[in-house]
Amino acid sequence: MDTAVVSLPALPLGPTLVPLPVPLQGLLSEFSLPYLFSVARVTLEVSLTAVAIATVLGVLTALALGFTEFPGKGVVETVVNTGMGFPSVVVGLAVLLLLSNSGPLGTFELLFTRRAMIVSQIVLAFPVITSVSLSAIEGVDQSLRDAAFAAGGTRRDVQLTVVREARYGVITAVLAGFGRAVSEVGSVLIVGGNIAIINEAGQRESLTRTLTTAITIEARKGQYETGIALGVILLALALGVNALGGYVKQRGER
Amino acid sequence: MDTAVVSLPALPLGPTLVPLPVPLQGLLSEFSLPYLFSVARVTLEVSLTAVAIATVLGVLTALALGFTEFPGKGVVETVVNTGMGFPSVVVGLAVLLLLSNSGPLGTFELLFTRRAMIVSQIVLAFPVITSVSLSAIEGVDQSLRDAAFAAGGTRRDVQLTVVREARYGVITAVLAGFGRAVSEVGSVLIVGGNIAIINEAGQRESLTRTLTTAITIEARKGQYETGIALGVILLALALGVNALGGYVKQRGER
Amino acid sequence: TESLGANQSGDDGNGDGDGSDGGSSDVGDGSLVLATTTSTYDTGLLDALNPTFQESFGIQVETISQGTGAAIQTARDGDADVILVHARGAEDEFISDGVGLNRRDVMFNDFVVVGPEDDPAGIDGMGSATEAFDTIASEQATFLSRGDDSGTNKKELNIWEAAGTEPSGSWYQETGQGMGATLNQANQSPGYTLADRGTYLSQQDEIDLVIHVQGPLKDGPEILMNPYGVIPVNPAVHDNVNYQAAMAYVGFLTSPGGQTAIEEYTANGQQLFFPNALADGPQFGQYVPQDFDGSAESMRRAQYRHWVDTIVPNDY
Amino acid sequence: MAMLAASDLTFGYEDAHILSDVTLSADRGEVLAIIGPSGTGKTTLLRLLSLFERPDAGTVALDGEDVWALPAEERLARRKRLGMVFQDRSLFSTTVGANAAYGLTVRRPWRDRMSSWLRVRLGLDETRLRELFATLGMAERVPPWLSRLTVEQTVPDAAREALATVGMAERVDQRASELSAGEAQRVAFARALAPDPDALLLDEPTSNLDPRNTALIEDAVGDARDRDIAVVLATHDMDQARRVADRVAVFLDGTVIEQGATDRVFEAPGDDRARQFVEGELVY
Amino acid sequence: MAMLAASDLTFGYEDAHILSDVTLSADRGEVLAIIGPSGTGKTTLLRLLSLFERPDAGTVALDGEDVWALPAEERLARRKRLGMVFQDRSLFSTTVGANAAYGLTVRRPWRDRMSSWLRVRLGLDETRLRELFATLGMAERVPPWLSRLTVEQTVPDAAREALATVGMAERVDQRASELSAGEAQRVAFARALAPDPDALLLDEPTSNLDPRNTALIEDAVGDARDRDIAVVLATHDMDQARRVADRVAVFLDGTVIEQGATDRVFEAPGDDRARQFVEGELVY
Ligand SMILES: Nc1ncnc2c1ncn2[C@@H]1O[C@H](COP(=O)(O)OP(=O)(O)OP(=O)(O)O)[C@@H](O)[C@H]1O
Ligand SMILES: Nc1ncnc2c1ncn2[C@@H]1O[C@H](COP(=O)(O)OP(=O)(O)OP(=O)(O)O)[C@@H](O)[C@H]1O
Ligand SMILES: [Mg+2]
Ligand SMILES: [Mg+2]
Repeated sequence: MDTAVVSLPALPLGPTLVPLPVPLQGLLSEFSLPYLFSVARVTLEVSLTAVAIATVLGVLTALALGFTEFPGKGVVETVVNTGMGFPSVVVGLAVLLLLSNSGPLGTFELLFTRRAMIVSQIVLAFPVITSVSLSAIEGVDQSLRDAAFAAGGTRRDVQLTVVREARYGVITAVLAGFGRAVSEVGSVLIVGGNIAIINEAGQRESLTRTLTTAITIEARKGQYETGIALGVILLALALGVNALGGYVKQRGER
Repeated sequence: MDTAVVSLPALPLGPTLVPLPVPLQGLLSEFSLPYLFSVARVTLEVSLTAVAIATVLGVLTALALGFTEFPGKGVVETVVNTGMGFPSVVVGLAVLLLLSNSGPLGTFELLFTRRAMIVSQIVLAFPVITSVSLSAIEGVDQSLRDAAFAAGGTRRDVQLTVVREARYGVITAVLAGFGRAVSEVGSVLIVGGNIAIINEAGQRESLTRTLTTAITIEARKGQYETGIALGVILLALALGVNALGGYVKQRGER
Repeated sequence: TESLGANQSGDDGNGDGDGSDGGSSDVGDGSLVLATTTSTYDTGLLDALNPTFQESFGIQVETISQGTGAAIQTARDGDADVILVHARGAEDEFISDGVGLNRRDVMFNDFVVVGPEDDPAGIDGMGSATEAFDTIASEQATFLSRGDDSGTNKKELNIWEAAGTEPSGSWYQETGQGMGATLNQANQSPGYTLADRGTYLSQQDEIDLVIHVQGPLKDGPEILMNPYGVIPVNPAVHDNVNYQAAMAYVGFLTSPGGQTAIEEYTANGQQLFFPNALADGPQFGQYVPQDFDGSAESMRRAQYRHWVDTIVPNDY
Repeated sequence: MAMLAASDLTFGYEDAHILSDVTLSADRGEVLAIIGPSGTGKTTLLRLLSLFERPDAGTVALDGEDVWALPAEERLARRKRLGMVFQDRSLFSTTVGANAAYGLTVRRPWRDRMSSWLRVRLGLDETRLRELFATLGMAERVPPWLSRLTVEQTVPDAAREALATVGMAERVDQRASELSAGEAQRVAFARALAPDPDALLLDEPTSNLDPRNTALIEDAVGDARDRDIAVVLATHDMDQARRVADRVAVFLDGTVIEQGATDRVFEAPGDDRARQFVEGELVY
Repeated sequence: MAMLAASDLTFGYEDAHILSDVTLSADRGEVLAIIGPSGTGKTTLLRLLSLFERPDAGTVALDGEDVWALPAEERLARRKRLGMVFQDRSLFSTTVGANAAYGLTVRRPWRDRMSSWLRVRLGLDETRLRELFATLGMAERVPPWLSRLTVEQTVPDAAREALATVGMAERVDQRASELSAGEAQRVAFARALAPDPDALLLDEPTSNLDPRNTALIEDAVGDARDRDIAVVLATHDMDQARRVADRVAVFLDGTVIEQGATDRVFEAPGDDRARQFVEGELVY
């Protein structure tokens, strides 16, 4: 009996399971709740806005591609697919060069603002939403398009109907785009600058800091557990958004 | 006439168009061709291997989900969709904690190797491939599943047929997963260590440096143009892979 | 009193002696994992040094450039064999925890306060860093802080503390990024920031920022000094580390050859780092805590006095 | 002048030539049956008549106007006067009611449709909104279009009537994917009938129906004719052609081999292959 | 003992009760026709007989064995002896030939299938591979299974024969999506016929066919009966039932209201509603 008691702490699972609460404690001591909220708010504001815009652009582009046949179509599709592999750092750099003071759009003073972050996330989410929507739209039976057309639908009606029929895939596309946007760090770091200020109340507050960029700081500091704890918060937010998507999907089934 | 000649250089396009060759020159002076090749090779080796494994796992998971109905299915789907928003830095940190010498799998000495990078990219690509494949698989008409079943197909035959019918979407899923893997930098930086060595021939050679991590070094140094030039190379590689995917897709149409 | 030395860490699992596990006995074998800060790597210094080391020892150096915090954490986890960093406080902790040993000074440079050329806060030429910071705060001129707990960030916070100011307001922005990125950001904003001279010099071409307050290298205040140290990981704590190779690397960096190479390394035509491993006089100690204050006495006496002060109980 | 007229139609897909020199027409209040063996081009002809495909040569005319010579919007306006039922029923994955209402919906102006969509989605109607405005203390600022909201129903009367014609009135709220083949076919028919088109193009509309339901559809076709609608009916059922058609066109290999009043074609076909076909002997 | 037998079958979907107490059977060499109005449950019954759905109550027996009491693999083995043709033709998006061969393919062992797939994809065959081995200087190390490679064809003979039966032999290489409705229906029939099943379940297999092609299918059904296959044929065509069925079961509202030899059911139905139905008068 004694041996059993002694051998328990030697379980290999022990050390991996125990540390979990510790980083969360560390997180709350280091990150005041208002600060954490401001970071989460910036994260959601930037990603949701970017995804909303990218969805409109992406679904329209997918419809345009899905409803026309032209010689170079395969090439265009390949280019859009390739866009899914756009490294976010490069997008960040390109947007930076555009928006920087010496760049063509420097006069708008957009660098290191949330708008700039939204722009670069649109660039990142757009190809994902377009590609995945397009594959969903192409998957809708021709006979259903014909039925919509035959019922007197205009081109727009037919497209609307096709999107309705492909809604499961289109929602997946939007969620994939959201995943791409909310999880990326390279471009928001570069064009947003990861700025937090100490506000008048002496509280730290995020200006352009998102959860992902906050995580990189922790990673730089070697505070791996805190980084992972922030990641868990990010995933919780993402879970919320996805649950909403799942709900829409399910309601759409009716 | 004179004024016309004078006004030409003032064209607003001038300054944006001219700088392009300069970074490429800089690139070739700083990056010897063998070094560039070794970086590209590591990039492709890691991402393609990760995507291949994630494809097998993802499509099998999608099939498992697409072919069963159970009470918590919606929840599982939401979790998988949320996985698309897994921040790569967090994946990197988690894999790091696992593979580190002081972690549970430390004895395998996998940290700062390409295998570790492959592991973390599998984690990143898997949810994307699963979600998008699943939506493609769910889009296949029930009547086609029935037809396969009626023709005497086993469960596996029916699944194979469904994947064949959903091939357009499944290939898009694989390409989206590849895009996610090849473009990410957070996790490969952390678990790969971004290592380049000087080999026997005195040449710099990548051990765990990918194009994206090489880009971050340039971005960090403020060498934006060089970074973008590397990004263009990455996109060229991605274009190649996507063109292959497009070709498979097209052949599959037959 | 604080306890000294590596032997205080109660690692009972490693009774079988240090560094003598089969694989690493031959220095010429395998590779060396060096975790370092971005400032040594991104300036190109290591690319200039390491090939010589590889040639003479046949050991491949695998360099991982991270933040100082992450570099030390990597070593703590036993994932690196040796570190080259600049954060004395964290280094001392690393050593007193028993994870690192045999620290050697390698080189130094200094920090500088940089800002836009038109100098909106009017700090140019100030001889005191604290005064400059004070002025920036009262003018509410944009200041970019690394905000990442790095050596530079810690130095900056020290200065604020010394200046008696607690910076707050939207002019004080934390970037949470590396030196290079922060410099770029300061350049774009535009704003002031504290930078290590090496990174600033290597990036001077890309940015329009100028030095407003010099560091001790150019008669600036001493508070802006920036020393680098190299520390191998204790093989008694992590028996997998390549201690032999790590020590060889320490030896290489602190040898006349290594020191000369550091001295001769330039970027944009300027020397970035000043070697300080070799002293003109005899140098007996290898590790001196940063709060050691014995510059006026002979090294051996000073060290002895320090030991007496810190080890022998007051009521002895 | 014929409501629907094809003259010298020629059409083919990339690598397959399907129709050659087809000339036929259907007038208002007339049922034209198209008969012919499987794969001969009946469906293709109906697709051309309902403006899905542009003929390679020849014209499709509605009320004497060559439709493909018209600008696109004009053509769309003409197309809205046609109703088509496909051989593969193709219902949308929504309710039976929404399917039947589809043709009516797409004929309404966008503003209407959106307001109605919102109303249904958000559960808003005039009473509710008036209450809302009142609660906000803005009772007198209710916009004038609000009164139009209540006029609408989720499934308009015309759609319900069309469903009743085919015996599916009770099923408005069922999901279309749950229907049996024959039920789906009847809903598809109702969908085409609901907007009260000027011409009905029916592609084997009773292929999955038992005699009694077939009779329902045939009666509806008769009613349509009586309402002065032009009907083109592709069918493989000779008896059906005899029962409902005023005129018959016999197709073979993508061309009309015999055309005329129903009795004449069945009793005294001029073409020998046409005779063989209607007598069920034709071997091909 | 009957090849296919249902006894006291009861079945419903979540919110809809469809079948109640259905008892019927089809013997080898016998054609059983199922007739009844649209939506009465004919397709549902066939789905139960071909083991798509598990009955809520009652049994489905093949050769006297209650299939749902068997372990899953056994059931699979039994299922491979059935052939089914759906009302909605559902061809796979590949060639006509591959569609017709599908049932044969899935009945082959995996190793065979993969080697054949590889052979077709890579254009490999025995000769080519032997040459390859020879070039590599390993002529004597050719694996024994290589000789099996050439035995196979992209479309096996049985599939070609089945296609020929329905007059589609010439179309093996056409894409299935390009077929007309009737052509697709015939290919679906060929797909079920090709593996030479012990029982054929046909759900209105001639609904889109003209008289001549209908005759082709009916002949094939007759041939199947002569080869001792049990045939269950759901049809809405009374004449077809009279022509091909040995016995007839009349369905109404999910239950059998009349069952017996064809002549008896049509000439002297015992049930009044059955009489009304076969005479086309039934109003529901
Ligand atoms: N998944 C389902 N959920 C609910 N009801 C269903 C479902 N599938 C079919 N039904 C209903 O079951 C009834 C019987 O359908 P079934 O397809 O068996 O009819 P059928 O006799 O084959 O008709 P038809 O001659 O039109 O093909 C129909 O009323 C149909 O609406
Ligand atoms: N997209 C296409 N490409 C090539 N050939 C096609 C295409 N669509 C149809 N066809 C061919 O055109 C011919 C005519 O088809 P259609 O559907 O008009 O026949 P149908 O008379 O309606 O036959 P059924 O009575 O079987 O419905 C068929 O042989 C078919 O294979
Ligand atoms: Mg047809
Ligand atoms: Mg049916």
